[in-house]
Amino acid sequence: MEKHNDEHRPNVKLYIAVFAALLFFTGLTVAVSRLHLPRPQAIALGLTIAGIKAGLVAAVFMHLWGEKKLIPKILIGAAFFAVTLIVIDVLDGVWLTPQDTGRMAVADQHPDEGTAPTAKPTAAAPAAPAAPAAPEAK
Amino acid sequence: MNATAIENPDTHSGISNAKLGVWLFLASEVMLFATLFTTYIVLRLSATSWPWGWDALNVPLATLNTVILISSSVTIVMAYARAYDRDVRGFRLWMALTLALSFGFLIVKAFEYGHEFSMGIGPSTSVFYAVYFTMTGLHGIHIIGGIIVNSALLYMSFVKEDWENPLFLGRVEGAGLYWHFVDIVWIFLFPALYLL
Amino acid sequence: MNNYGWGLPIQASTFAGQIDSGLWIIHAAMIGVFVLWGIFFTYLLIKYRRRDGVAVRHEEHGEMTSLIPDLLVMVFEIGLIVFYALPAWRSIKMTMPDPKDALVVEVTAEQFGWNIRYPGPDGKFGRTKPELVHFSNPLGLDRTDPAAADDIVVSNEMHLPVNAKVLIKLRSKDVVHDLFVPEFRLKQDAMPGLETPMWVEPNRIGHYEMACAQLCGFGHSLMRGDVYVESREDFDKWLKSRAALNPAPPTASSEGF
Amino acid sequence: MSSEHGHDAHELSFLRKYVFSVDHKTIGLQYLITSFVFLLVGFGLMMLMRWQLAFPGRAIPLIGPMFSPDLAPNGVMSGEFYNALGAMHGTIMIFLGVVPLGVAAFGNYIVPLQIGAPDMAFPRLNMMSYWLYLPAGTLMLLSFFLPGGAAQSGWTSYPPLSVINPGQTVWLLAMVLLITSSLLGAINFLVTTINMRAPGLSLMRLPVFVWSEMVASVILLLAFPPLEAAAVLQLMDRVAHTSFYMPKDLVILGQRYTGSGGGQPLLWQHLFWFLAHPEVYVLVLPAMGIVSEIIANNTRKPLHGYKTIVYSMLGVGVMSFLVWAHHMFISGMTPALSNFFLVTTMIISVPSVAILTCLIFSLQGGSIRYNVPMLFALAFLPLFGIGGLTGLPLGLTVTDIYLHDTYYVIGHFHFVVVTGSIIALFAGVYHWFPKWFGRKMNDRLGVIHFWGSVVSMVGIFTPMLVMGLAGASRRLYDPTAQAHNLIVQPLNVVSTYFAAALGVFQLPFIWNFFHSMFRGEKTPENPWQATTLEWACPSPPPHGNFAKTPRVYRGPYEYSTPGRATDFWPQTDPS
Repeated sequence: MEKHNDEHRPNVKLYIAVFAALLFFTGLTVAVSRLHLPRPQAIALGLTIAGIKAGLVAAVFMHLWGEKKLIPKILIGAAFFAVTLIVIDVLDGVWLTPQDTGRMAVADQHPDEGTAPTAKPTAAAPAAPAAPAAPEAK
Repeated sequence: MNATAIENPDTHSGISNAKLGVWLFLASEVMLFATLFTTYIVLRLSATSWPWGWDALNVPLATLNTVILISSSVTIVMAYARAYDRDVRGFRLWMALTLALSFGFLIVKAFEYGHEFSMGIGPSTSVFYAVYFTMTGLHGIHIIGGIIVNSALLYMSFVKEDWENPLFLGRVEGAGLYWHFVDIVWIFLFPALYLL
Repeated sequence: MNNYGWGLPIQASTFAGQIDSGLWIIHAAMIGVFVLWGIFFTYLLIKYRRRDGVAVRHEEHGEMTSLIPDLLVMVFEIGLIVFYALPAWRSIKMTMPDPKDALVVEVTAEQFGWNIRYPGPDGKFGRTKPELVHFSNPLGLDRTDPAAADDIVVSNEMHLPVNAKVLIKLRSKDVVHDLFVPEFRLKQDAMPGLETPMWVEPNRIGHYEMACAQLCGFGHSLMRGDVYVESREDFDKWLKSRAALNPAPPTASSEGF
Repeated sequence: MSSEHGHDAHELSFLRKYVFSVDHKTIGLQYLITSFVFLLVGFGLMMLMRWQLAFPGRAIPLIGPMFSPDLAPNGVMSGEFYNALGAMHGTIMIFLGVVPLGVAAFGNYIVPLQIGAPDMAFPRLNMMSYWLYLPAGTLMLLSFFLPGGAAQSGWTSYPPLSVINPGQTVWLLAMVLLITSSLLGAINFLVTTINMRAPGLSLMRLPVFVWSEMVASVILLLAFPPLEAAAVLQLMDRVAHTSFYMPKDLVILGQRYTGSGGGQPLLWQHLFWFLAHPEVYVLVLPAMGIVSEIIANNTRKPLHGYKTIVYSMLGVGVMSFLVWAHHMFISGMTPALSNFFLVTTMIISVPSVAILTCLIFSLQGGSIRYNVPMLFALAFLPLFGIGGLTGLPLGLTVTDIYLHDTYYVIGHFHFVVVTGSIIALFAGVYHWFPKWFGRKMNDRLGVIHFWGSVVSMVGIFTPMLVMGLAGASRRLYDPTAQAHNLIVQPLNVVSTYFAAALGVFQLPFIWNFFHSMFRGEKTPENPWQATTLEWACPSPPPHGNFAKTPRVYRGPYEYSTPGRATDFWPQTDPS
């Protein structure tokens, strides 16, 4: 086997640039989450940023950009089935109605209305999900 | 058994066995994590309330971890670049740095878990924490797997015949692919659990 | 119960006939296809057995010929879907009667029995609380709730009036069960955490069986109850007699008398 | 097994050669023997269940008193034990028996030979697959003897029952091991077939069997991880007391469940069937591949519609991922979704019908040689046909309301798996036995095995279809406890007798197998005058298989080509 028959030629400058971009997007997504956007927008934005970051890693670090066509094909196949699984299960989850609560809680509720224990409960007792909410002001 | 008898030179795809194998493995990993994210979405949508990461978890630590993991992705690709140029010292340096960063990630994670446990929060506390602990835990197991592979490569760079094996670079690339995938999973886990 | 035999059980609900006709159509087609196909198969096996001096004949039809049976199967299946399955499924499982025009019954499954609850004269189901569950109060009915005071809870015995739409709200206290009344051709899983609606319109007076059809534990086969379809008068009489057994309105503080 | 063919100068130790071997042929045979043992174990569990079904409440004859009083007080099976047998029968037969046999045993031995490769792409990974599979299987069997016993929640393990039942933890751990093993195997097969084909062996010259293994591997690769994740979640529910599948406010036998609640039991069903339906095609596709090989070889003519078969298999592979919820029509899933799955289910029948049609048309014009493998392969066609046809009323939403969870379902999938897959796998054993050992299995015993098995199988499963139509429910410990099963109860007795007969008729096979291994009639290198590559090397093949990498000149089924002296034209023949 001769040397470097299917390995990719590294491009260090590009790697550094991607690194910078990844750091920037990490900062951005944390900053955005502090803005208290309405939840649907926050989720959309968060996932978009994550998608960009993942795309950069896959395309540059994993050399997917310029890889033999077979590999993207495999990944597209897997992604197709993954999306099917997610979509069908979510459709089923959303259309179903759990008893006593009426329609399922939809995702447009504001994050602060959550009833989880806050990061600073006073007692060490297990914070049950039913513990009273301690919402911060908007 | 000699290697050339097994490595059939006539590979139709033009992709080495090792690389193709790693990519197929990653395809199955995509399905694994897709399932976990399905669980996350379904449980979240059916929950009457869902805590916000800033209230329930330690976001600064997680941000630190994100930076650590992204950096380790860069260091491993730098290690690959050094191996490509047959620079064994450079390779060892970058690989060691990758390992240091991955241990750093685990240590930070351990602090996070420890803090949560000390407050009496565990996987059984609520569905949110069940999802959080399971997903980050499985991700952590993947990190440990990566540490094992990367340590093996670092060790092999000290063994002459391994370093000079023409398959070595392919192995580094395969390990890198896996490591980047683990990074990508975290890139999605971080906003999903902590920020949104 | 002379309701069962070597074929399908008797039909005792309005949609039983609809389901049976599907079963007959499909089985007739299946048997027809299988017989024709078996004859062809046997013919091939005999005609083309190895004989000395008889050479192999190559493809007398092209690659596409094998798709002709497919085409027929497809046409048959599309017909079944469009003219049978979709409309029938819509009417049986996707359209629930308005609670105002139907008798509403709540069936709660548990290991290993059925609890049937009628809302009583007020037409409203009262509150239940899991912490009140007790062997004398299997649903955890909170009798302090005014709506619960007249609720009628019966174990393993469901009475239904004939020729009336019944809306059944199916629940489970513990694991997945399945309400199966063969004569009604009625089957639905009881999923814990969900309330699954189903409906039936019994059209034949008689005594039927409500069995559990989903593995629910070691006592699964013992999980059965009786369904009595009665005339409206008999049903009302029975309901009244059961209501008389209810505890007096809640004055005592202790639960479960 | 293998004689002194090793081309390496040094001798491998016994341990390296037969136990921790990396040779695909040894691993294939290891899988073959192990999975047959598991099939036998699964059969034994089933016989116990069949006794209870036919004669509920009667003590198990002979071995009844040997069970501990928890399992079978006074020799009469308890409900818990019955449920454990049911769950383990399904799990063992599917995950430890038929899949390893079809995919791993035949795939390991035959695929590298048929593509002209010296071994699998990752021989050590291959060994690891086997050595994950064996402990997983052993663990599964051991669970009967561990405190808590074996899993009791059906092979489907629906929560919440599976979360609260004893024994399930071991089942989940074994499944995780097993899934990992299958994943490694699937990656190995795919890389091998993609990268290591002999020169000239283009994709459209691959034997159908290799195609079937490839599609099955893709299914394993992409469908198994969701179950792995789902199993981990269920394990968390059991071990860490999470509530992924546990809704709020459960009251179990009078006790409130203490978990946090908020989970979705339906989610498990989705994730489980996302694997388990494609799994059916993992069971069936290699069987179809084997049957195609044998039919082409024994009709002495090319397969009718090679391309149709290949594309149909690919179509089945893709569609198999989109039909899973037809197992859930009445599960409480949103009824509107059922319509989607109704349509996809009908679509998937199209390629399946195309494959069967092609195989039947392949007989036409042929010169059929009725040897034992061919008998099994021919029996596959009508019997698998019954399995396919009886799937129709189950796949149709409306009729499924009535037939769901009745014996009709059991009859249907046993026709598919037993008279389909297992019959075809027997055919494969008879067909490739000369390849494995250089000897032939006895024909007379083979014919006895064939007729005995086929008649018994039909005798077991046809009554189930009738019972199902009469409404008899499945998974009942005591079928006579529910009134609607009473009239058809005699059919349970019939089934049980035929099941016993099926067991008896396996004895000639077992004897034939081991006797022929050492004493069978010696065969020439290519006893069936076949064209495919596996017959172009010695039997059994030496380590490394081919003395020199073969070159392929034509498609896999060039039989009776006009103008040639012999009626077969091997793929490697340059003339």
